[in-house]
Amino acid sequence: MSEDPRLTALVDRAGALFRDQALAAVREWKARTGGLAVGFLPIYVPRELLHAQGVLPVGLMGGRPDLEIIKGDAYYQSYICHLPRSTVELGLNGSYDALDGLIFPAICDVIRNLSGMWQMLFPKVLVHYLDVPQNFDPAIGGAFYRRDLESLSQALEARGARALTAAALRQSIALYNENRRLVRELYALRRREPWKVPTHELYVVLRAALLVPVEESTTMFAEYLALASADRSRRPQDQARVLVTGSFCEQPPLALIKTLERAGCYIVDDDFVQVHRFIRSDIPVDGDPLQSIVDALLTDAVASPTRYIADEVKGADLNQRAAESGAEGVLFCAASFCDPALLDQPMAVRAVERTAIPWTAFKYAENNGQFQVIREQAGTFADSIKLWSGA
Amino acid sequence: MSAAPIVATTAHKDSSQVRQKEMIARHFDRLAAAPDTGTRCAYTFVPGNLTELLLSFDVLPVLPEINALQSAMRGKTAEYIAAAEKLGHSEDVCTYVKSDIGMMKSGNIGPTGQRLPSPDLLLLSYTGCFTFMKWFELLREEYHCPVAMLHVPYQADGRITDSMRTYVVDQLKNVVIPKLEEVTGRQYDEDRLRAHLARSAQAEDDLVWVLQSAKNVPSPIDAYFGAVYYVGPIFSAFRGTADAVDYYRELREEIAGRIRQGKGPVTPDGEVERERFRIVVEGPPNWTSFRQFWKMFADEGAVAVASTYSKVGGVYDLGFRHDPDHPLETLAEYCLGCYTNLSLPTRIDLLTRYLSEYRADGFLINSVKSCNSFSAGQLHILREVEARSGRPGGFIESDLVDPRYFSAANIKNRLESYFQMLDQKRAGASS
Amino acid sequence: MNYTVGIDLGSTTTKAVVLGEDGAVLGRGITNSRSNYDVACSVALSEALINARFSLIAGEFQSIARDPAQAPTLIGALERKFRAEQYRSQLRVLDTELRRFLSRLLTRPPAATGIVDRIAGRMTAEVDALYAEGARRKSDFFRDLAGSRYLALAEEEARATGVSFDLLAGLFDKAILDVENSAEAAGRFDEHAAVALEALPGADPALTTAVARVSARTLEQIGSVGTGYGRQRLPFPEGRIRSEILCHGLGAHSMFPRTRTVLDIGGQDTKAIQVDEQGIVTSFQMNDRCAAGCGRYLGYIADEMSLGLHELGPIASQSSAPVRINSTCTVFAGAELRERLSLGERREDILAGLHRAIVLRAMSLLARSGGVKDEFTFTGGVARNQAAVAALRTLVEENYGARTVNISEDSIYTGALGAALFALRNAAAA
Amino acid sequence: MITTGIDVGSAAIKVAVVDTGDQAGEQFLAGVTERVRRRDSLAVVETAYQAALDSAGVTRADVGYVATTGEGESVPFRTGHFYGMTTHARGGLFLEPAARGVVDIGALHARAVRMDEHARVLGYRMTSQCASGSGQFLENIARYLGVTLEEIGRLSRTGDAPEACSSICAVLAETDVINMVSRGITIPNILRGIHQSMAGRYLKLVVSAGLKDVVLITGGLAADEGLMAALAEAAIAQKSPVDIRSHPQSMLAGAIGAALWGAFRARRLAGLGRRLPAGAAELASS
Ligand SMILES: Nc1ncnc2c1ncn2[C@@H]1O[C@H](COP(=O)(O)OP(=O)(O)O)[C@@H](O)[C@H]1O
Ligand SMILES: Nc1ncnc2c1ncn2[C@@H]1O[C@H](COP(=O)(O)OP(=O)(O)O)[C@@H](O)[C@H]1O
Ligand code: SF4
Ligand code: SF4
Ligand code: SF4
Repeated sequence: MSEDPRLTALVDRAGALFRDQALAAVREWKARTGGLAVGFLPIYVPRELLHAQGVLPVGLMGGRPDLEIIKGDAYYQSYICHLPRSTVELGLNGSYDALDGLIFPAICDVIRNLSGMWQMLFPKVLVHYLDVPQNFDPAIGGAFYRRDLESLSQALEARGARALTAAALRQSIALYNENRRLVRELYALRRREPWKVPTHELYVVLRAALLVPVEESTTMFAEYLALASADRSRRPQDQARVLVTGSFCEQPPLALIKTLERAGCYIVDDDFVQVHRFIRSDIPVDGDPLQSIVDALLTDAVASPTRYIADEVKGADLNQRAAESGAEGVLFCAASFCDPALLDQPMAVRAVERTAIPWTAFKYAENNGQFQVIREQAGTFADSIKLWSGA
Repeated sequence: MSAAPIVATTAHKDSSQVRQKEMIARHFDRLAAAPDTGTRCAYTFVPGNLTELLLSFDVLPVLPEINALQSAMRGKTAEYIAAAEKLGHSEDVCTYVKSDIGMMKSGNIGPTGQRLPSPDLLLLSYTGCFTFMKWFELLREEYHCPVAMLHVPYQADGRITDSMRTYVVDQLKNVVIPKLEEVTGRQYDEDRLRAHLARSAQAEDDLVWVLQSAKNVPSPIDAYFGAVYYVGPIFSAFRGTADAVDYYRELREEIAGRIRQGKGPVTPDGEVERERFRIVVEGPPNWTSFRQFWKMFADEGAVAVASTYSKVGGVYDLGFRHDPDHPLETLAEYCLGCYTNLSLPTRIDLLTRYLSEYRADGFLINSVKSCNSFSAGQLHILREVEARSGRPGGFIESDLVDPRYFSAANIKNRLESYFQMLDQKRAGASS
Repeated sequence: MNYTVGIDLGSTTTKAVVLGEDGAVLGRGITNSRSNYDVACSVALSEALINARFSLIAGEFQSIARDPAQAPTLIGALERKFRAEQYRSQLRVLDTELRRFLSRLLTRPPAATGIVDRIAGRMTAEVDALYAEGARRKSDFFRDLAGSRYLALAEEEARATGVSFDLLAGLFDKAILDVENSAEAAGRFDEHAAVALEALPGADPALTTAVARVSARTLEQIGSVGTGYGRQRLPFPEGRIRSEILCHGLGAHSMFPRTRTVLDIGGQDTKAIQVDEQGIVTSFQMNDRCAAGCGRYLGYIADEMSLGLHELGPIASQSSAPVRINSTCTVFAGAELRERLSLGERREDILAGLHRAIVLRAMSLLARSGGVKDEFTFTGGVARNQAAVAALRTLVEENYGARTVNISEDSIYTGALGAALFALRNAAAA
Repeated sequence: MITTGIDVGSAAIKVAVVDTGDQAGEQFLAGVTERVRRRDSLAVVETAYQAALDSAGVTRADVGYVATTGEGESVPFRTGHFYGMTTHARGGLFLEPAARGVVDIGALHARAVRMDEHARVLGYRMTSQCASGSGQFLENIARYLGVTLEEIGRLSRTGDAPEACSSICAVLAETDVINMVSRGITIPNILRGIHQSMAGRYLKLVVSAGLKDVVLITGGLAADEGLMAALAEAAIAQKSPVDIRSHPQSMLAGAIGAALWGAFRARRLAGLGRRLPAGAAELASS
């Protein structure tokens, strides 16, 4: 039985968006609507706020293996992760010309410093460092974050965006709630029937969604969900179920994801393109909507490595995700030189070791093209799960 | 070319140096005795340290960064780092963290050979670097002790806003002070805090005078290698103490004496007799080969006249002083103002300013693999400062405490080429 | 006559440039670097002096030749005969060394002696063809030329006799070291020149006169400066050692006075240098110690493909669709290359991809050092490689706009030239 | 059942023939190692395979399963493919039944594998994508020093003042070696220094993969007694609880392991009533 042509077409369309490093879709949207487009770096920004002011939030995720880095390397030493250099390269080669601004969420020192570099390299665009609080008391960290969001909102308005109104923000929250709900459903479907939602496909869809308005991406998710779950041409194979963690910022190359799948793994949970799942449940639409956004970050955000969370919450969280997804193994898969991911890893490993789940770890860079070692490693991992599971 | 010897071979120790050594030894004695005396200890970091506040609660600070660099100078870090990597820590991450974890796993023996007390509190004031946060997450798993988290926002736009100040003060009031009260069982005593802050400001005045003495030609101090010793007390456990006030007073007098005699800086291998190059340095030093590294400069007659590393514990030369009249606000201001919390454009301004104010021939960046906070963006700094100052920049790479990343031959080659370039430029300009 | 010399002791090759007192280049010499630095320097110097003498001979002969129009051809022939003789003399030493090591083997296959005899015999017999007019040689160095022939012949012999190829290859690896590290192996100028003349019976007798006159001249060294990777260990006093960066800057400036940016891709490092209008270095960047991105990368790949360095560029230039090489590491790239070849990918496309990879790394360094300004000079061994040059030109144009790109035939000597100029300044100042 | 394993490496092709008949248990019949030396590896596979069959006295028709490992996916006549660590574990256990860990040190990679008494892989660590300190690196240096592979170990053991040699590029190593030679350091001391630094690196893998007790070194470098000695010394110096061993057939471990897994798989598929090779091909990674 062959695949539904509509599914193929949808995935192709998403693939085209994913490969669109020069943001043609964004240019096209701007030409059509005359609105502002503002990029943001991984891993989280409150897109609802931008949307409510008529701004298109554009998720920037670094480069891909086929991007030749010429100028970007002039800005970074070899021992710094790859994402900032491809970001600089894309900025300098004009790919981001359509963006009226960039938001740098507080992720790590590299992104933090990049915000200053951006100010110097592109003095005309809005550069906003979003200092996500590490104090989760609404009266302290919440108040600070709220002030920060207000200043962002004013800066957008100063550039010609609509003024922020509570009504518009409520509507945007509702749209993003629906969008996030569909992502949760896609993840749930993949957990249940991973052969129906191959990760290299889901990933591309999630990436494509970063470049289009939320209304469009919601439609895309819904269609994909319907088509993929209905497709009977996709049959289960004898693969090991694994959870992939650590890739929350710089993204692994698509070929790496494919390599893992080919080496015998079903990815049943991951932290790729984390912005879609950074807030875990619906944000209330009643009450003060800006406060709701603030509170969601304080109380409902994932236990990301970039946040200070006391007690072994992160480990417990990981183990719970592994249990819920029925993972038979955990793959720690982090970008080389990524301090937040790599410093978290020993703690996470210790947590996983308290369960019976086997794990393995490797590093990548977004521009890797060589997966021999990883294939060997993932292959052996899958082999041993398959050969010995239940034994 | 080498007509007169550049570095004289007699080494001597000034009395300030003796005093400093003695102060530090006393501090470690107190720490070693802490478990018996019942004194409380807090682990905390150099940038954004709240020493006065801790002292007002009679809490002794332990600074893991200082322990790591001291371990490196004593040649212990290779072993410590290996121990941490054995536990699954990546080769890629900050070696201060690994060295600290390795030290802890090897019995937590401090730089003086005495055992360090376990923390009663982890005071996580994470100024200027996200790694601090991870570091204490790791330590917390080991010690299971209370943590006080102080999130210090980043000066992304090159200034401190009211919102930031309020946020930090709110945290001091509602998180840090209550935690300290809980851990020590004492009440917050604002008058004591004020008294410490007043002493801080006094020492800070003298420190700034010392650092700015490098504006003299020849400079009486080395403001990078030498400054490491000068900033030691004020960046660590002594800010706000009478000891620090005395030390800086004495240091200032000594240096005033050197200026009167027209003397150059003291190095471990003797005095620099002939100042050939005046250099501004950006980035932390390498600790594993500290003396060798310094000698590479001194042998060429290269004197650091200003550095940014000597500002990681506070950029006092821009005017900031601890202010006893506004105790919490001043602490907030202090935390927000440390060098690594400055935006890249601000760092560039500062370097450019140093180049002209200190009449430097050029500047050098020592880029350390460990520290993204310092290093990410340094190549951009290099270019911008070159363009703005018109003076040549040099770039070398090493690491803080991982001896694997100090390649002496490579660094020497680059330094030599750099100094020859300055020389050639000078010859060209005068011909 | 008096001369100054600059010696660039590189990681792969050692270069010497000899200048007359007027600053004109008299001769250039190159040899592969080896463990004995003194020998490497003295061989490079003697090669430069041979080169100087040949240009002197050419000058002399031109004026006294029977048929001046034919003079350059005749000089060319003389030089080939000279080189052939030099090669023969090195082969003789190699042969002796092979035997010496053979006799030391604990378990010596009986057939081995015969094999070494046959290989040596065949190699000697091939010398004339190797240096025949128009013949193409894979390298300029005895190590490479003799090595590739020896290994090919040894493989034949191993197949035919069943003696282990590893044993034969091992013998060569040992013997060649001793050949290289004896300064005498290459012989003396006048002796080889005499033999070369004899090998040209019936040539214009004026040639003999010219050779005799030049041989009789004494060349007096009045100054020297060393540079290069191995400069710290050069047999030179400290004041006569200069950093490679400065030497490359000055050398490039002297060849192309309007140069503002210099890129040098040598055997094991790549340098991007900015110079001012006087040839003074204003900023520079060097790569980390990793062969990826330097000349040795190409050398390694050439070895992997059993090609000569000279052959890489021309093959790569035939490609129309360079492949993207995934491995950064040279050794892994070597493995990747073999894998791709066995999957049927075209050799020229793979090679073109490898050349592009190395040039891309250079582009990063250039960007770091401050970009590419006009005029741009490309030096170092890799500038001899046309595919690398072509890739560089394209990328420079794409990223910095139109730039005058200077490349000299003699670019590999840039560092040595700079050093020789420093030596001349020193001599003038003394 | 007679099965074969082909380990396609970047430096050498290894072929093993085993018999897993019920009477005598698992029996190793023959093994052949052929260095690739810049030849086309598939052609080398062909000759090595034939040589191995000849030496075992069997024909192609006798072989019940042809298992490849390493880079063997492109071998056209394979029945199935297994990943390298799976096969080295199995082969290692066969050669050294007491082993609970193997370290495969080949031309480009090294990998430390922790396993149980059934050769079940429990954990592993591999070296990165830099060939510094690899077999290839040692080979390049040896070549430059004019030392054959077989001599390396013996020479290294006579070194009395090893020259410390930090991580250096496998390709540029020769310049460092030139440098050392020019400083008058003897060949044994150079080699021993290199062995020590390699041993340090590998021991790190061993430790981080959690290996304990008996560890068998497999792969080509197991034949290097100098490295083996350095590993043992390093283990003692660092108080690592490992007993490092090698076996004369260590280089063949991957091939032997593949052949044994091949037999296991063939039986299982037969038990499932599936036919070869269609069923086994499913195991081959695509
Ligand atoms: N004729 C040639 N064709 C192509 N490449 C060459 C040629 N000659 C030398 N090279 C390249 O140049 C490199 C050596 O460059 P060189 O400038 O001599 O380096 P170094 O000074 O480090 O010894 C070699 O590794 C090789 O890649
Ligand atoms: N006797 C020996 N002494 C030292 N090293 C050896 C010896 N025999 C083989 N080797 C090394 O073993 C490596 C090949 O090992 P192998 O496990 O076959 O690697 P691969 O599987 O990658 O081809 C070669 O690089 C060589 O350096
Ligand atoms: S990949 Fe890691 S280190 Fe790099 S920017 Fe992202 S979080 Fe920071
Ligand atoms: S990354 Fe830098 S600032 Fe942060 S802990 Fe390490 S050395 Fe200190
Ligand atoms: S990556 Fe390869 S070329 Fe680079 S240093 Fe390592 S071994 Fe050498």
